[in-house]
Amino acid sequence: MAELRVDKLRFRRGGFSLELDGLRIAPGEKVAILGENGCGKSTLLQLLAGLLPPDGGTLSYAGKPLKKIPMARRAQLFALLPQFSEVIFPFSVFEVVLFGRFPHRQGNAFTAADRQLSKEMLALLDLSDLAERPFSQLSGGEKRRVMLARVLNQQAPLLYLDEPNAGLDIRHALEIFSLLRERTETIVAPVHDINLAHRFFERFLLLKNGRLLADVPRDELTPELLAETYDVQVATGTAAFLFQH
Amino acid sequence: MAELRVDKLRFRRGGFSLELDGLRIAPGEKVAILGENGCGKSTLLQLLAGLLPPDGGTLSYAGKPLKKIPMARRAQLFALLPQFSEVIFPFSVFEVVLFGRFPHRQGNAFTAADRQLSKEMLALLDLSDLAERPFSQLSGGEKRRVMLARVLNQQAPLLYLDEPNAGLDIRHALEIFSLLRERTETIVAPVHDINLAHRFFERFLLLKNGRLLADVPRDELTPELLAETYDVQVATGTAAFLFQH
Amino acid sequence: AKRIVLLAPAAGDILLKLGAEDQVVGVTRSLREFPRARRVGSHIRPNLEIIRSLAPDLLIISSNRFFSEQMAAVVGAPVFTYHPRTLDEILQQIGELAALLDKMDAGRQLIARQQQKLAAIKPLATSPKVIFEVTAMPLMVAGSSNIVADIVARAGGVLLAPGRRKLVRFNPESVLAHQPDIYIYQVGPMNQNPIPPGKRGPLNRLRARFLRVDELQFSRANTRSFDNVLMLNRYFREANNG
Amino acid sequence: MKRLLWLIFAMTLLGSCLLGSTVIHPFNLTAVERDILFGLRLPRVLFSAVIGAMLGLSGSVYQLTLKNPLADSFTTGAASSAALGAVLAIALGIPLPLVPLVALLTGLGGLLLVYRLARQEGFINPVNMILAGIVMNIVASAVISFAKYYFEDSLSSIVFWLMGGFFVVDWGKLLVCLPVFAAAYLLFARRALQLNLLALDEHSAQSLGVNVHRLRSFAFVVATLLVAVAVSHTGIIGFVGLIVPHICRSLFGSDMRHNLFYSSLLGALLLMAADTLARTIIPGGAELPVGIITALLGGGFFLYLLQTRREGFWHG
Amino acid sequence: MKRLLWLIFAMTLLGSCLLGSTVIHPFNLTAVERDILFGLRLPRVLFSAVIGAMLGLSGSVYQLTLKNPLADSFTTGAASSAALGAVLAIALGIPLPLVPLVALLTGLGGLLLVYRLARQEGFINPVNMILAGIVMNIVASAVISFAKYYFEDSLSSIVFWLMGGFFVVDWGKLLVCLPVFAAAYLLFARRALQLNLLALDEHSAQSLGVNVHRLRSFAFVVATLLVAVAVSHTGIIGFVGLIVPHICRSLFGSDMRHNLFYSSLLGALLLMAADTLARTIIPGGAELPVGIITALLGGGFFLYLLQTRREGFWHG
Ligand SMILES: Nc1ncnc2c1ncn2[C@@H]1O[C@H](COP(=O)(O)OP(=O)(O)OP(=O)(O)O)[C@@H](O)[C@H]1O
Ligand SMILES: Nc1ncnc2c1ncn2[C@@H]1O[C@H](COP(=O)(O)OP(=O)(O)OP(=O)(O)O)[C@@H](O)[C@H]1O
Ligand SMILES: [Mg+2]
Ligand SMILES: [Mg+2]
Repeated sequence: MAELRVDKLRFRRGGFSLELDGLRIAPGEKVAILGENGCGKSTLLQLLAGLLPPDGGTLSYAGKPLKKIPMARRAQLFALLPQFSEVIFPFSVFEVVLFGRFPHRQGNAFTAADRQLSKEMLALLDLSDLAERPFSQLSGGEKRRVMLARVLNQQAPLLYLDEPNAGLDIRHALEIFSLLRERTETIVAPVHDINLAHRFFERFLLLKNGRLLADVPRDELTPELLAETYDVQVATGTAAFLFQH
Repeated sequence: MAELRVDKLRFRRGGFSLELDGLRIAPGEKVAILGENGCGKSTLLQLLAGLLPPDGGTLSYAGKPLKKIPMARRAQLFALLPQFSEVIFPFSVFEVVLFGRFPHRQGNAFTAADRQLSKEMLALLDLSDLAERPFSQLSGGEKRRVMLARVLNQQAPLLYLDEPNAGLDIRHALEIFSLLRERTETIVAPVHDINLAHRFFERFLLLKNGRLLADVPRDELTPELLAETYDVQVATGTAAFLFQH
Repeated sequence: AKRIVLLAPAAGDILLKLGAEDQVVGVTRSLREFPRARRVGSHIRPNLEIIRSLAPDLLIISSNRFFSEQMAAVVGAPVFTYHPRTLDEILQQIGELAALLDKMDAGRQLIARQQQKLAAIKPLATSPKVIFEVTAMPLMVAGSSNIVADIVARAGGVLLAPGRRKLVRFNPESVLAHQPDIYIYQVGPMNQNPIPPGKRGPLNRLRARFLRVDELQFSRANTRSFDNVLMLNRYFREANNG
Repeated sequence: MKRLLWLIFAMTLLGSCLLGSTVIHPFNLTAVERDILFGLRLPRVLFSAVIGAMLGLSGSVYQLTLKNPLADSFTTGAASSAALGAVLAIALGIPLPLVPLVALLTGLGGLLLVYRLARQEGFINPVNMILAGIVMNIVASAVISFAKYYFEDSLSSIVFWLMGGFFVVDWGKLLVCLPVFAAAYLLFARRALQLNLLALDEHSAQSLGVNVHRLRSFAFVVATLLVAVAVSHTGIIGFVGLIVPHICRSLFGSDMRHNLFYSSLLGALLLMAADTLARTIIPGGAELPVGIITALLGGGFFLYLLQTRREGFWHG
Repeated sequence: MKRLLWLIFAMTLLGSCLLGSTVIHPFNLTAVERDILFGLRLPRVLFSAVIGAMLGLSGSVYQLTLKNPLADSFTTGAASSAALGAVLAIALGIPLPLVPLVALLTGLGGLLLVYRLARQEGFINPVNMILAGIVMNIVASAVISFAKYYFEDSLSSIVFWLMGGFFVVDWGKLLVCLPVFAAAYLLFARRALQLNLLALDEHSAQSLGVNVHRLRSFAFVVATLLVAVAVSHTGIIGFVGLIVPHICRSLFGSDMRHNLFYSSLLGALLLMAADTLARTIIPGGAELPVGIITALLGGGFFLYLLQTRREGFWHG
């Protein structure tokens, strides 16, 4: 079973330390990571994706230690949307999205199928009009969507999305979240918009100062827990706009 | 009166064009700009701040055309938080925040008062612990808060904040928004979190494809308007978490 | 040898004097004394294709050893290196060249004429200390392996040569400290329009005689070197007499 | 476009073979002419093309792996460390055929040093590569200066060797360089897709299955090898590796699959044409150092592109 | 720290004055010794310090305005265009005292050209500056190569001049360079706070009241002037402008108020010490080219820092 297991994970950098004693994420689960700035969400994601070497503990996917999975294989298992990304050459939007097909390349060129998939992915993320535009000439949210398209194009069963709705307008955020909810992939995503996360995710990891405060399903995400995580007062049921895709 | 006036503003870049026939923003107003990705929010902000030269129309502040205000003076009138910022040298957090005092420098050094103010600003934005950390070693939200501290440190009466809550956790977003609401500065800020904007801003510019769709006070921000702006369905009054500072 | 390609400009004078003008089929661009020979580029960067099309049976090269050997290997002709460091070596190489060119008689006569010139040298009462400036900026002076060192020595002087090199980058303050009696400076392509040293800031404190010579006469080691010995000898004597 | 370029390439090749200080009648070869054509000119023309391709290819890879538009074989210290060996070999009078070998050895030594300096806790990142390259370049250049100074008898040999050029070429050298280029080209071309991903930030690239550190090290080592081989045979021919990749990026897009190919082809074309001009432009058989023509041709074209289509060069 | 550095500086200055090919007895000066000390040695020592300061200062400014750790007077084409004039002047036999003037003129010409190329719709951005600098550097270097080739009789003068050094120094030259440096230093120091802001993205800097384009142009022009003046008097002394600012950033932080000061001071210290070594290391009055010592001293220290405190160098 393609389960993600974390045991006694330890990591420190400067004055920050992250400890995670045990975590299992089953295939298809939609897990949001909640926690304040600097609590270690991005760091955890990088550790899970094998981009940072942990100082201790083990990570395994489908029973296999992460260390033993070669990098090329990992890209077929996990995809990562980093919090910040950059592209130094003037690549076009289509080229960037096509990069997502890299783990599935046959030989040294992308196939017509890859191109077709990329086009579909562009359409899915409402980017078809921008396909030929240089990546550097996009608005912030557009760039972000291009990167999301690249990540989804990777067709990995496990997606690490670092703040997938950052910089997205509400329509695109909703579209993408409902899209994600309906897909079979496992999703692990730090999210700052708690109401949105609450609607679309089913399990919540609450992180504070590098420690796991709680690991709860949707109906146990109580105002008290949130209050403790963020040190704010939380109430429910108050009037607000509700956006529907 | 330190009013911001925009008349017949025209700007085009590539296939995108922005037109704004008339806009007045009175001192102390808190204006949120809503609109989907790529509708021109950041572009408008850069035009208002005098960072992009418009192709037509006039901008004036306190009756004076923007073009006639020298750049050094502008910095005392407007401050801008760009959507993305970078720092190439390994400056410390404190140094970056201190940069905000630049428009008010006396001679060629920051005064003790500047340092004192910067320290207070760090405290205000919950950054005191990070003061000596190199800027490059912060988390995404921490970086953003540092940049906000720099902007507030500028003590300009008119603040252009491009997505001020981007990447911030809910506590810091609330803290900062209530802080902003209580201050006397005029604020013009593109925001993607509509509920948050609705709570803290009093006037809304709805932008679509580079055109002003509507310019409404808080109580006229109807679900219909939002639906038109974002092409989504909007309802009100549904249960959600409400966070209180 | 009947078809010579001459890449060592200094040897041109000797070939002319040996009467071998017609045997020279290729010369570098800086040699104007062989109007009938083909130009084969510069002596540091000769043109291989032309040299090969001339089908030479002898290459005369200077000290630019690296490329010359490589070239000889491609052209397939024997190589003679003309690179004398003293007057004796000049005479010796004249003899060798004469043998190669089958001009033994002319060679012997040429050598004898040079030795005659040396016989005219008159001894000096005291040996003047001499500095020989090659270029003014940067200041470089002749070192002890320069042909100038032997010329000065034969003329009765002592070359203040700070190193066993041909050219030495030298320190103006060391010139002052060495207190030379005679300061020779050459003028020519390497040292164009130098300010006369007597008028230069750092050297105007020097109590020396300044002699200006022509670079083309001095820098090439050939029969002219012997004339230079005589000329310097005369000059040293005048200097000694006040 | 590609076909047009190949056509231009073939025509330049033909022209280069027929033009020169001695006239060649292609349909009526004398023995000497045949000798010159096949013994001297053809290998030289081909050699200049191969070296040009090597320099263009290495530059293309350097700019990508160092993520810096100023990166080339100089800034990485590769050229200077290879040149160092050649200079010392010339100065010490080591037999000719061994000079490229010595150059290759010091080039590899320099490579090792830069590589060790650039690694930090097992990782290799662009800024560290740049800083390490600066160190290598400084040290090697200092020693070269010293050699120029100390071995004054060899000064003109050294200076002219450093100026670079195709002086004496035989089929043997070609037989060394062509396979090296071909191997490197194939190695890169097979990884062209991965190389593209180095233009992304490190995390994105890595999560796409590229072992960024290994690929960067690999690309760096192979590019440096290319430069070491090229420099060891021809001296320092500057700017080809710097401008050709920029020109190609501007004309044919950023995709490394194209950039690798066009950088090689344009590098070959540029150097071949420049060398032909260098040996024919002055009547009387004198040769200009090829670097001068390269700089004028390449620099001029670069200038033209900079005036007309600035956007395609580099993101920023 | 600052006081310690000044102390070291003063001691180096003193040592440099007393050391040399002739011994000087400070308390018992003979006429010749006084002559040497005040007429030759003191101006030379001070001159080397001023030139070092100029190079360090210009490098510090270039790295900031071009936002590139590889930026220095070479990559901006400033050094080569100034050297070009000097080389031509030497080759054509223009009287020596006029050489710096010609060099300054071509330096300014190069500056103008780069500046025009780098401007795009009235704006000047780092990538364009880099690309324009590359063009200038290529063209100037090509012409220098041509001069080396064409005026082969002047080759050794040209090569040795290019190698750099303090050839003939008198108080007059010092009187030219010192004010130029002082003026540039003051101009930069007065703008140090603004310069810091160039490390931010353009919009942030601009909204803080810095006219980014004007400041960048200004910094670029003044730094290039500094280089042109320095190169025109001393030839090309490489790497000082490249490594000194990195070393200072690593030791004293990124703040340009400190970086400007320490880059000048350390540049002066490095070049003064290097020149003293260059003229004393070989007994008998012969001199080593100063660039060799500079590279070894500076490169060694840079290497050491790179091994021990890598973080402070550059963000990334
Ligand atoms: N450098 C550029 N060149 C050409 N077009 C650009 C450039 N930058 C942005 N655009 C285009 O201008 C339009 C407006 O961009 P802008 O950044 O103002 O959008 P925005 O409303 O801020 O979007 P977001 O919510 O994504 O930040 C978009 O269509 C974008 O693609
Ligand atoms: N390169 C670095 N060196 C040292 N410390 C770092 C570095 N990057 C991040 N940190 C610290 O590690 C901690 C965790 O950072 P991380 O980026 O994981 O936070 P996060 O939960 O993703 O925050 P955010 O919501 O702001 O994105 C923070 O305290 C941060 O300051
Ligand atoms: Mg994060
Ligand atoms: Mg925006």
